[in-house]
Amino acid sequence: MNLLYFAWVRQKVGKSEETLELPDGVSTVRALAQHLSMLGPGYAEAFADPGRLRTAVNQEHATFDTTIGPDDEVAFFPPVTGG
Amino acid sequence: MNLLYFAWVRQKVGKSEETLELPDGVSTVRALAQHLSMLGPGYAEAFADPGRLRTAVNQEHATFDTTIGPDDEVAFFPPVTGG
Amino acid sequence: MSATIKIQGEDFDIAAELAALAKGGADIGAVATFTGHVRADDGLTALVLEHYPAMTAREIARHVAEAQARWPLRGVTILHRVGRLAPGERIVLVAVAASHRGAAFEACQFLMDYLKVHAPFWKQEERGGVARWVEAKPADADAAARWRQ
Amino acid sequence: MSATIKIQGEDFDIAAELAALAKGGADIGAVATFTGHVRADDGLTALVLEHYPAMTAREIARHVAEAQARWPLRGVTILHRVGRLAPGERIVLVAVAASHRGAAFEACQFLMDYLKVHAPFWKQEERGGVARWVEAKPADADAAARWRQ
Repeated sequence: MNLLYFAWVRQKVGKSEETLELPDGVSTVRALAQHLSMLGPGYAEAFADPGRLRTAVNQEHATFDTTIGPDDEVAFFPPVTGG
Repeated sequence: MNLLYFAWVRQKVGKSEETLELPDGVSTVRALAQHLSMLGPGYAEAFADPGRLRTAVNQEHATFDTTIGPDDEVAFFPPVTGG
Repeated sequence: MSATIKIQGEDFDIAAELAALAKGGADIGAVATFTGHVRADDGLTALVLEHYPAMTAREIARHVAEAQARWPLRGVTILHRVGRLAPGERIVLVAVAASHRGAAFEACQFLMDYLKVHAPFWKQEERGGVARWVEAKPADADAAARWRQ
Repeated sequence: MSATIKIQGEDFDIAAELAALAKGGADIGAVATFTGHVRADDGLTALVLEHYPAMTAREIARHVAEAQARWPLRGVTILHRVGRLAPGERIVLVAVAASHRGAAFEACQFLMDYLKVHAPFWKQEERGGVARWVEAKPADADAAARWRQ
């Protein structure tokens, strides 16, 4: 699957994009975020407080309960501040 | 006093502006309109239905009850339609 | 706060007007504008606008002052055309600058609603050789009245 | 209805955008626009905007479709800049054309309110050498929520 990070999530993770094999037992955005939080100190910091994060699955706003599959594009970012 | 007419009031009266001595006994816009309505067929038509008319005294919106004096500028017109 | 009020026959340069308005200060974050255009309703061939020059600018300035008292504004530009206009031409521009968008949007609507029912302009529609004075719309009076609630 | 959505680094020509929008038909009587500008709040020296390109245009198109379903619109133009902007520069343009002003004003506000809380843009403020991510404002969430009532 394709992962994207924006704003301070991108800065903490240290990259804007990466590809990942969907880990065993991961079928929701929440489980994916928990998995990512264990990949290193930058990830741990970025995913420490899921309440501060928003997500999109396949370029549409989603929630941490949204189901994901191996071919999905999942993005993590703080609440948007455009306009 | 100075009188001004706009839109169809101007067309019916046949002029856009005129000066007039304040007639004896006229102290309100309503009395002035009644006086004007007797000055000829164009005036009669223009002032036939005061409910269709609006007025301004000295360049400010006024009512037919507004008191007027000999040096005032009084305008008669239909409801405005700008913008 | 800067206020620019112009009544003119010729068309206006909206980019130049907005650039002048935006010069009003570093704390301008929001500019709301409205432009009215002549619609080609039912075969309309021209719109002819007359006004009461001695009263128009005063009346509009009064509305601008009221808007300024109600919202924290950084600048207002109001331009209204008079004379003969063809379908598609612009009639009016109301532009309001503020720090935040709520004030800019509300004041812009307020000013348009007030112009419609208070500013001394009158429109005549021409269709071929036939001229007809536009009647005031009750909906416009209602739109202006809601600001009094 | 025409819809123009552009995400770009460079500034935009508002007069050209409005002229293109007004070509949308003879029954356009009202164009409401909003432009957002970079405020020089507290010594801000630059605003840096990033976005999620694959999602941005889709998300904005979805909002335009919703606005079109709610109001009788004749055209919408949305332009959003990304990259580094200096104080005073324009960030965003939302322009809505309709036959009547009520629809144009409401749809323009709706689109701005929705952009603010749904479009995937993020702002970083720079003051001298210090950068800080802008936090989402609860007031913006409230402004968007009122369209659901």
